[in-house]
Amino acid sequence: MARTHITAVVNGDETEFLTEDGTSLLNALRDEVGLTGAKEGCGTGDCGTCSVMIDGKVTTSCLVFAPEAQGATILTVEGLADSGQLHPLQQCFLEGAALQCGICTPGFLIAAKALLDKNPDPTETEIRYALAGNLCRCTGYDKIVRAVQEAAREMRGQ
Amino acid sequence: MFAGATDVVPQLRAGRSAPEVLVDLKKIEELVSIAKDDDKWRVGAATPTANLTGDEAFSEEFPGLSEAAGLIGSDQIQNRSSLGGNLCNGSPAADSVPAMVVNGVRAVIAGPNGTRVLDVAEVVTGPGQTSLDMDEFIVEFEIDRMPERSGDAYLRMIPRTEMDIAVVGAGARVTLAEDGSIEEAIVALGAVAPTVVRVPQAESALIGNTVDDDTLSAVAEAASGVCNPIDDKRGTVAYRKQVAGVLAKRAVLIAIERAEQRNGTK
Amino acid sequence: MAIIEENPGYKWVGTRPIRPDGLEKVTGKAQFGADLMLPGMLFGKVVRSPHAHARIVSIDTAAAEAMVGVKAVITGSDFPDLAANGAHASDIDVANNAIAREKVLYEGHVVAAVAATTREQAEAAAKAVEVTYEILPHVLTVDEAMAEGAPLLHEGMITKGVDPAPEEPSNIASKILHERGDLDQGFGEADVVVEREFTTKPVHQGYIEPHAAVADANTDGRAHIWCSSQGHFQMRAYSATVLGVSPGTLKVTAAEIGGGFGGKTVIYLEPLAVRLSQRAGRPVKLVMDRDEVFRATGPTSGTRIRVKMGVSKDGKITAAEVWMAYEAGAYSGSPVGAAGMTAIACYDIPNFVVEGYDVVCNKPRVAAYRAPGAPMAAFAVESVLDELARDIGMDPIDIRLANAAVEGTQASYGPKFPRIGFVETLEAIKDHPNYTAELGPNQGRGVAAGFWFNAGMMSSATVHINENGTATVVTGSPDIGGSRQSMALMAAEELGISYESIKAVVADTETVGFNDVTGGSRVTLATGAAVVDACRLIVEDLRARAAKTWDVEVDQVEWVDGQAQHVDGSQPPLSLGDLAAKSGRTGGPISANASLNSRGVGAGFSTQLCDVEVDPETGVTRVVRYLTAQDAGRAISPDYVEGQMQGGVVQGIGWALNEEYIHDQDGVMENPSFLDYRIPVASDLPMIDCAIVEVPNPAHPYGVRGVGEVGIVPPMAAVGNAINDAIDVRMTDLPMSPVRILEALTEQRD
Amino acid sequence: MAQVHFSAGLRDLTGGLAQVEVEATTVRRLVAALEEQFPGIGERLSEASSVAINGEIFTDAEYEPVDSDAEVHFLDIFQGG
Repeated sequence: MARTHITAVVNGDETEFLTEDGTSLLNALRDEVGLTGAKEGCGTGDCGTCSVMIDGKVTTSCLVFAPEAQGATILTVEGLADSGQLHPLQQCFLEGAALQCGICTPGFLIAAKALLDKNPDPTETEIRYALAGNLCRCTGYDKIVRAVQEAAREMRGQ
Repeated sequence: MFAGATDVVPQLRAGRSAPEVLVDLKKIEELVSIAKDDDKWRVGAATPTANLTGDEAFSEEFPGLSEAAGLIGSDQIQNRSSLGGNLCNGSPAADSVPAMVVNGVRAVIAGPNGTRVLDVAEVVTGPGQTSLDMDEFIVEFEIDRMPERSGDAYLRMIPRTEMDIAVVGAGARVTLAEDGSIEEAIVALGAVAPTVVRVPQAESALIGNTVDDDTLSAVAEAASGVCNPIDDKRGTVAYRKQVAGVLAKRAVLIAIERAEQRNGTK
Repeated sequence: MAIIEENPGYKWVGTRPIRPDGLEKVTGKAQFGADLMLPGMLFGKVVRSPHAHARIVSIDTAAAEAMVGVKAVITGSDFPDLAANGAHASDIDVANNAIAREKVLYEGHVVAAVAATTREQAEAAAKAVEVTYEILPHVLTVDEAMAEGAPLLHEGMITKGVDPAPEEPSNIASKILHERGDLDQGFGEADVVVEREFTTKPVHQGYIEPHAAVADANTDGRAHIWCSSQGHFQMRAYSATVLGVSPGTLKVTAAEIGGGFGGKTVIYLEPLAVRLSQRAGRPVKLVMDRDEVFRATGPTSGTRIRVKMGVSKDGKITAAEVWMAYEAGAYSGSPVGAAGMTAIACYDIPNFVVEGYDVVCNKPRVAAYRAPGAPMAAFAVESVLDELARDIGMDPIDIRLANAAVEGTQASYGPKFPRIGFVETLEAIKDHPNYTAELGPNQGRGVAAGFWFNAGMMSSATVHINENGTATVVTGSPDIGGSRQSMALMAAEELGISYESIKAVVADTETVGFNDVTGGSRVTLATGAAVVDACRLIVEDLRARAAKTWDVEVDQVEWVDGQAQHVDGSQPPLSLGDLAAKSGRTGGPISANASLNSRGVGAGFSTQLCDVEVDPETGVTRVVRYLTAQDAGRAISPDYVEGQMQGGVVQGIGWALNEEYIHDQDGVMENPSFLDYRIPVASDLPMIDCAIVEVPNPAHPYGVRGVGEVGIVPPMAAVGNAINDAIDVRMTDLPMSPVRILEALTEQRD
Repeated sequence: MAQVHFSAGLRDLTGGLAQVEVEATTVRRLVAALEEQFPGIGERLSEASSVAINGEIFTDAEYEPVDSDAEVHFLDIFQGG
């Protein structure tokens, strides 16, 4: 089967790849582009481990067909740090021990960024609901929620 | 045909469907839009539900429908899921459908012979089944502007706080008369029958009355009575019947409160 | 934090620095099981049984083999027949669980596997493998499996532990029994006796990373496996057994592991990947889908448990009788043994009988899950104890204090307890503000306690001093929750250098000595002890080198704060960097190995306090406040001790409220997805308050006990007791779902 | 003499005895002595995963020393997660 040629801006770089039409964006990013930060935890949009931002909106890349990425701007966890400078969320996750095994961390970071982009001062409840699409089985979420609170404070300059 | 594909992809993976061609509707501008005029709102069928819940004017006017749309999955899903997809997937448990039904929402359907308009309540005919022909799709939804002294509400029961399919869903909309009694009422339930069901006896129990324990009991009883649910992994017949009454009652109360607020009485 | 013995001036132990592997994990660089790509790599796909119990009549692979891109198709006949070779029964079970031979014993049981150039081709080929089954009647629960005339999974299974041995085979693999004193006398002395029967459903470990393995086989019989597991030495051993090769021919590299909780101590994909790679002559990657994870891996046992306990008016437990049956899944080996030993281990009870049965049924073979076996038994025992306390009007902490095991108590499972910290965890709860926080309408509060042994087992560590005086700490224990940090902290303390100058890594099976699995809460204890031993060898070596440099006797040299000092100060100190830079002159590179079979395992206790709010009209329960107190012995890495405590609690809350395996009449799992197998999401929970209790384990250099498991033992009873407090309904069946709670409330009203 | 305790599940092999005294200096010798007294018990004890000597649990105790007044328990198989 002829494969489709896709051009997209991935983590700031113009990126081209070939894909089967039925392939998920997640698998295209992992297998074709070589970005394995986003993981497949379920393949059905229930765990959030594959979260990426497409044109500024967070979504589960396992539910996106790769050809939909044509012309899109995509951010994965690999693009979160700016020229080697960690994003405040990354720094706060590290300092707050907000990860144990770390498999869910890329998805949480992206989802948390999406939250703080639109709501710089979320309540604990807002954080918990905004991250409800991201499953973590290790931490019980406590330290993740605290890390997001801390990053929000820092990003607000407090 | 898909918009957000949030239901399509899991179905493909599970081997429940194997289409030869998939058509992405999101690139059609008209399908991804929210607009209003003096008479009605028009919401493109493929509009991400996040756009709808993020539209302050819409959410203020139709808080129940906005909240229902906002219950479809996580924030990640919200950026993909749409009213059109939620409806056409044909799930009896679709959260936005009871809320659309109580608000009298109409679907504008395009096909080879032009467009036709159908009440949302007429679109789904059974689990996974719609009255649309193979070559038709929904372009947009028409929602008449919310009258004065009116309010809507939608509640669902799920075991967790998020990420679940509704075990029971209940939508309500009421319009109050100037004296505060209930002039119009619509109650609809999800996940308790093959399709969303209206609860006419609850509606007639409310209309012409003010809300009190007796009318609420009548609403609950009527709601439990119209249920025709199944026992499945998500809930039992008895549970769904009982909770349908509870949620119908609570949804009516919220809708009345909202109607009163829009009336300026509270 | 309740510190029982003050920290004796540690500089690094007990601090909260950034974990060594953190940066890779927040930037997406960390390589997990499914992340590896090799040149020419093929994608594999496993073919699984759709039936719960069936005889395999035939497998036709011809159509699959003929498909485009397909490079290899394997079935059970591609592996040695261990039964015919007279192998140990447990090895035969491991092999038959990895790939079925004559019979499939559960839905999801592997019957074949394929490898092809693309994912899509592999999936299509897997569908094209034609398996003919003769469907057999199945049994899904202990009740069905133990029933008279039940269909048998294993025709030769004779119950062990019964005297005289039964003549007829059954689905009961073994019986366990513990008893002490005189039960009749004990119940005779009781003022109140409560008897209840409980059931629990199988629940899955629910790690977010599906199983994954990549194998690259050479033509000479050697193979390299990369996999996500809790023990790559264990995966090597199991793979060698299933493949019928020497362990030395296999090299296993531990990928980063995305959660395990016991479920990644067993083998699924690795030998299949090796055989496919051998047949295809190319590297092969096998990754499970989520539904395969649910259908064919884990879970832990469903159970039926009866508990009868009596207390005197002053709260003393006079007698306990516990009967339990645990599902093993398809092959024997449920954790009923541990259940029997832990069920009443928190308490000093003079008269008891604990009887348990290991029962096979047509579900996936159970795998270890965090304190395997203990949580279900604790749910039953701690619920009954709560009811007894209510009946005699006693505070739930006080009744536990009145019976608590302490140092010297003869544990219910045999030996006397050494120094333990159970009482301290009870007191930590009682002293916490949560214990007296005001409750709102429809809210209730529950207490429960739990015990777990923790484990020791075998570990190896190597410590290298680099030429600038930094150090590399190498172990073979996969890091599942921050253990590289605790290794580095202990090494920093021993060597007297900064945490930041130490790199802790997990090496492959050819680079470091043998390590048992990361399980049993053992790594900080046992692998940590190996690291400490290796560091102490290094320090001895460094003192000798300093003595050589100064031309003095070694006893004139002390190692203080990362430098050699002469006892009388007559020499300028030599730092580790100084000694490392000149190591060539003093004997060559500085490096040490230590290997041990750990001693001095320290028992773990946890007491927890849960507040819930129940909606009496819908049966929905929300946890509104939660406190866990756990004896860590010593918290080397408090951040990750809290993480283990919080994680264990939340898994327990999921088990309590929503998680369960649901099977249809045909034995097919109905909810193999995170949509319908409902693990807790962030919005379901409050913050989980932690009280780390430190009653140091006298047998460990830093007092470590192990913290990974015991936290999941109390939550189900804590939640159940809180629900009872809120709505006066005693829930005896897990999960305590809205449907069940509303049913119970309706029954209560009628 | 070491005090050796048997869980109820092992007592079918000891004629119902819950406790015996054995003279031995290591666990291996202790098991050998028990096998002489209770034929068949050695195999069952070797299936037990661990042994507690004076309250300390060992996973592979075969060569562990046993004091003259030690308290020894053979424990059922259990596995950590």
